[in-house]
Amino acid sequence: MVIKINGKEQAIEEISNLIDLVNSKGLNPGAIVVEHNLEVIPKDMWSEVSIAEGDTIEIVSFVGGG
Amino acid sequence: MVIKINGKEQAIEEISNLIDLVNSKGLNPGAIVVEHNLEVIPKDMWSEVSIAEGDTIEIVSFVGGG
Amino acid sequence: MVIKINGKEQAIEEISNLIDLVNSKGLNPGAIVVEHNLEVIPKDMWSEVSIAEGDTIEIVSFVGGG
Amino acid sequence: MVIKINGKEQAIEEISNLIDLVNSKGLNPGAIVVEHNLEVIPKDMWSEVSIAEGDTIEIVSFVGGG
Amino acid sequence: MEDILRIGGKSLRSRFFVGTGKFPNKAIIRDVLEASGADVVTVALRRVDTDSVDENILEYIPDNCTLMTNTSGARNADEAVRIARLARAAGCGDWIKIEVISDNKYLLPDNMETLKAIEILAKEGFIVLPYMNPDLTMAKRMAAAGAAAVMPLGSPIGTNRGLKTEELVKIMVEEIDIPVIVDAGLGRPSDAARCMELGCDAVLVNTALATAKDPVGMAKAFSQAVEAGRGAYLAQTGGERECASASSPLTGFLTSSGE
Amino acid sequence: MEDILRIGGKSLRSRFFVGTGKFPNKAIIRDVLEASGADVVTVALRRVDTDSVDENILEYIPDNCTLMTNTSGARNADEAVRIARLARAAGCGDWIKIEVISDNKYLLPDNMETLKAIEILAKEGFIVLPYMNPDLTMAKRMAAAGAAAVMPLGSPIGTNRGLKTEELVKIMVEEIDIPVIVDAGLGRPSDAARCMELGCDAVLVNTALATAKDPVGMAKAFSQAVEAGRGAYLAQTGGERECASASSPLTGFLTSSGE
Amino acid sequence: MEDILRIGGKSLRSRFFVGTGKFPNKAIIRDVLEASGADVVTVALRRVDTDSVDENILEYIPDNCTLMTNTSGARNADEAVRIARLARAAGCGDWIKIEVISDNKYLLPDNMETLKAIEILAKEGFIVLPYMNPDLTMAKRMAAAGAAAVMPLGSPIGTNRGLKTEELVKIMVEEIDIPVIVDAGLGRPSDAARCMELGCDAVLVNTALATAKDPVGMAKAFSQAVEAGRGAYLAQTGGERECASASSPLTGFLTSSGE
Amino acid sequence: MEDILRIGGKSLRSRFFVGTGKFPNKAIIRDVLEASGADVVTVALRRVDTDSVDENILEYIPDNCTLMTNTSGARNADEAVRIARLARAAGCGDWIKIEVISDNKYLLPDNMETLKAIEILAKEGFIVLPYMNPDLTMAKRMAAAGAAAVMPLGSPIGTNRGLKTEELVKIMVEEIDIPVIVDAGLGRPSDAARCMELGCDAVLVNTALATAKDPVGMAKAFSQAVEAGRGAYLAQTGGERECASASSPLTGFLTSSGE
Repeated sequence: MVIKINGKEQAIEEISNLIDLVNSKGLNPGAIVVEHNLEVIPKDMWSEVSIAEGDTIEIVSFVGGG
Repeated sequence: MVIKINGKEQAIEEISNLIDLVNSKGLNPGAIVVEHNLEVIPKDMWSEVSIAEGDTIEIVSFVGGG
Repeated sequence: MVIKINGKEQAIEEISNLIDLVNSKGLNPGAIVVEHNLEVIPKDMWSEVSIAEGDTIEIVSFVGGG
Repeated sequence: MVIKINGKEQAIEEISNLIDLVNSKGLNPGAIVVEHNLEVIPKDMWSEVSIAEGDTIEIVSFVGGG
Repeated sequence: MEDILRIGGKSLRSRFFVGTGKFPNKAIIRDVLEASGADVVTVALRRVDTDSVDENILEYIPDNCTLMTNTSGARNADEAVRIARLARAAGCGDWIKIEVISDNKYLLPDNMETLKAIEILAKEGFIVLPYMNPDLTMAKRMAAAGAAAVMPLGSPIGTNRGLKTEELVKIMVEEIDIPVIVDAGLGRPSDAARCMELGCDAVLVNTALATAKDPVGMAKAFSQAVEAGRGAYLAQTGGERECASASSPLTGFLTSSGE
Repeated sequence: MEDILRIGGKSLRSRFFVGTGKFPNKAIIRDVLEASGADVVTVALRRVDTDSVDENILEYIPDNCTLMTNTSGARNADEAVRIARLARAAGCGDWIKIEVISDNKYLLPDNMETLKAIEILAKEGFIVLPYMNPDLTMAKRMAAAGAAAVMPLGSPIGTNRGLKTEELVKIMVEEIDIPVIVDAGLGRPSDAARCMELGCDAVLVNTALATAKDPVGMAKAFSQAVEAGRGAYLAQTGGERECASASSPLTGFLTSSGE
Repeated sequence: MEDILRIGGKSLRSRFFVGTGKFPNKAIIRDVLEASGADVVTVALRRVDTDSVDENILEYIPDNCTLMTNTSGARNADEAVRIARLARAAGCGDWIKIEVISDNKYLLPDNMETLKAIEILAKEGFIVLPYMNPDLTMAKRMAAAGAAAVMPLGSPIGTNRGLKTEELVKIMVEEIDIPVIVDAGLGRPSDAARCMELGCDAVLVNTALATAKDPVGMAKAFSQAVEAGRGAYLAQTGGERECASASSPLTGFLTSSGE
Repeated sequence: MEDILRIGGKSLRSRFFVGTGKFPNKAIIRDVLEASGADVVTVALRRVDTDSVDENILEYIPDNCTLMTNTSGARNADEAVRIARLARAAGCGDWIKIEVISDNKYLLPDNMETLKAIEILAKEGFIVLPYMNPDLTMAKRMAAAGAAAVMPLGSPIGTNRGLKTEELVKIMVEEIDIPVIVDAGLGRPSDAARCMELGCDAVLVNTALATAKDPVGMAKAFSQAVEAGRGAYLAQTGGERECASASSPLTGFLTSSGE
């Protein structure tokens, strides 16, 4: 299955929802925000949002800024 | 006949068109611009624009400005 | 006896030395400095400096200044 | 004969006065000023000022300056 | 070879634009304009007082000047547009200084309403020069909307305080393709020269002339300063230094000769 | 009627004094001086290099200019006096710019040694114009000692940083009876104009011309700026305001007409 | 009695807002924030690099600070809105610094797109603080659209050039009802003090701290300067004078006593 | 580790010197001094009015402060020396601020007479701090003559106009080995902070406190500003830039994600 993560197309496997994706990437859930097809998904909903072919996902985190 | 000239209501008589109005006020046609019911009227059309009860007329001229 | 105090001539009587003068004026010894004929006189010498006709005495004190 | 010209010692020969010196150096008399033993010498006196062993001579000219 | 400013199809020799308001009397305006050498002269429109006869300001403006009517009094784009149309109908050309102001204390311009007026008037063929709050992004929009130049303020109208907005104007000069003309607040010829040195294309001055003790002398002074500043811009300065640099040769002279 | 600056018995039409150091080549100096319109031109003295033939700077200076030799290189009053005497002996007149400097980094003048040199040279009949650190009390002493003018610095020599000493120079202009001429540091025509607007009697510029890409164009620009600033001083500005003041009549127009 | 700044329902004791970008390392941010005493701290959002593990900036920000996420990277209102929503979803509160920039050289803000973003976000309950080009009329519109404060720039982001927009900011302080916070360009504590003396309600500083040799020391210095400026604003200065006014009594002392 | 200013054998923690003239009442001086944290406090001497009893200013000055008597009223070196001796005889220590003034309008100091007074008083063991016109060469002479510090003016006494002599003071800070203390004219805490950022060792303020609506609040504000400026000097600023430099990471975020 190919999806677009942060602007780059990636082939992923054995991942059915957002929580799987976050875990597979080794990301700290407390430090990131996830947008699924332009919609921000609250953390407690990650397990309920399925990922399908062609989805666009943004994963962002806080960094230093002025 | 009552018309509004430069925001003030005035009763005028024996005036049928703009050229009459300008002349009656002693204004220098070369120095003024006339707006009749929100439409600017070129000088050569003044004699053809009739004035009717309730008309709104603006007569403006150039002054010093920065 | 006439002496000059702070630029003004004054007639004084029954005053033989600086300590008499300071006391007669009701001045606070701790707050003033006395110059006798252009020489600054330390406080503990006031009683030993006699005043004579025509002497010039400056009595100054501290005030606010920048 | 050794003299000091503009701070440097130089051996000169067959030169008896300032006009000889100026000519020998190929200098334009109209563009220079000559000081002989700390005394400024007017141009018309150059032929009358003899040069002796050990004299100090400054030859200066105008340059651009602000 | 010649240094010409092109705006709205005209070739302007003078980069000094002059306003005609607030002079002690109208007669002096002719002399001021002559002394200024201005090619572009601003005027305003006002309701005629039908009870008194006012002199016609236009009689005091030389024929070879380009008239630019401002929209003073306009508080939004619609009013500005209406004034512009009245001005053009008067047969005095199509140069318009857009001036939309809602702030009565500092007379600061309204960039958004000004932009709207530009969009409308440029399409109608006006040569539009907006008086504006210095702002790079808005200036780019104004240029895109068809403004013939942008005219950021140096300081509030009539204050004679000079170019207090240099930081923002300098960036506009660098980044904007249409002419940048500083309008409002310039109080002294040195202010005008400074604007031109920065690369501004022209300046517009009124109050500094009208409030001078000798308006004609002041007009000439500003005119010279504008040329001076422009000349310096073209001649390119050598840059600043922190430490001193001798302008006379210091090496050696008398230094080692005293011994 | 005419605005003439009188110094040392001469009547100067131009208030722009020009220095001749640091130009890329000597030939350009003639054009620079012509473009500047300067009446007073500074030169320096230096030991002749007897091994090479140098061009004579004086050939490039128009005959009608007043030469003013500076004492650059002098580190105390005695050296300055000695240079002055050498200069006069050269037959180029008796105008001397006293420049006594012991600080090699910022080339700031030594007011006390300068004062001593003035005392000596004025008695010998020189027309003495001291380059000085701006200082009212010292300027008064210099005037009393016979200086023909005082020449405070705007910023360090050769820095092009402008009139950074305005606060002190302004007071000197107000309180000193002899001419005040800003010398050193002026980098742009607007700097020169500003000096003149404050009431300075003249300015002396060198580095800003010599380091410009086009020295002739810059000389003309400064010349215009000096005239502009002087003109503004004579025409008298109307003063600054905090709040805006409309230059167009705002009352009534279209304001009540929208009903 | 206490001097509290109220924004978005919060009572802020510190008027010094601090940005967290560009520090040499993240660990220093905690010390900087502590030294600054800041109540409001800005952060940015960025795409995670899924190939490396980055430290979480939030760990370095004390819990009692109010986080304000900026919308850096947004080039229009829509992008700004999208970033704001992402930020809120992260559970870090609803304070947003709107930053919409299309100019990559000077990073000057886009007031019109910023206004649009304010309109949308304020309705969604965000506490919106727009970074803006100083402009009175636009600031009034932003206030009307629900901005919690306006944040005009002092000079371009990251330049350390100081408050170059004083003329325009001063007017905003006088005429705007919501807090005015100078954001961007302040380079030295004296700049921050000057803003506060003018009556600004707070300042936001980042680059001046991050680029200092000792960021922690600089943070403390700015913090003191902000308090100093605020204190001076409250204590009210006595105004400037043209001429001198003795601070010591001069009358008579020794003057007539030398005879 | 601690940042101590050493003058005349004393170690001063505070770099804020305070003058005591012109306050609305004497009682407030105690609170002002406490709020200021000043270690060095100036006073003046004046002839006693033998017909009235004046309060003693010294009662309002905390014991731990170092008194520094100024020589205000002195018009030459002799008078300054005489006042200094009177002051020392009063038993209040040997710190003297030399102030020799002949200009009654701008109260500008007389550097030459001041130098003479330094020469005499330093030999007599006084700790001499001269109020001076900023002048590098004279400052070097004053240092050589035994001055413990030099105190150039920022602008004329009592004007609150700020540091108008920055160009000259900055050079003094760089080139002079003894402490440089800006005295006179500082009107706002930001002025004081600016002096300290430049590397000045201390500032002396009086009028700005005495003429503030709340002198105690203003004293505290100045005190914080002096610390802020000193802190920034020690922390070293990162320098100015012409163009902007993002403080948030701009790369990539959302930029390519809109497709």
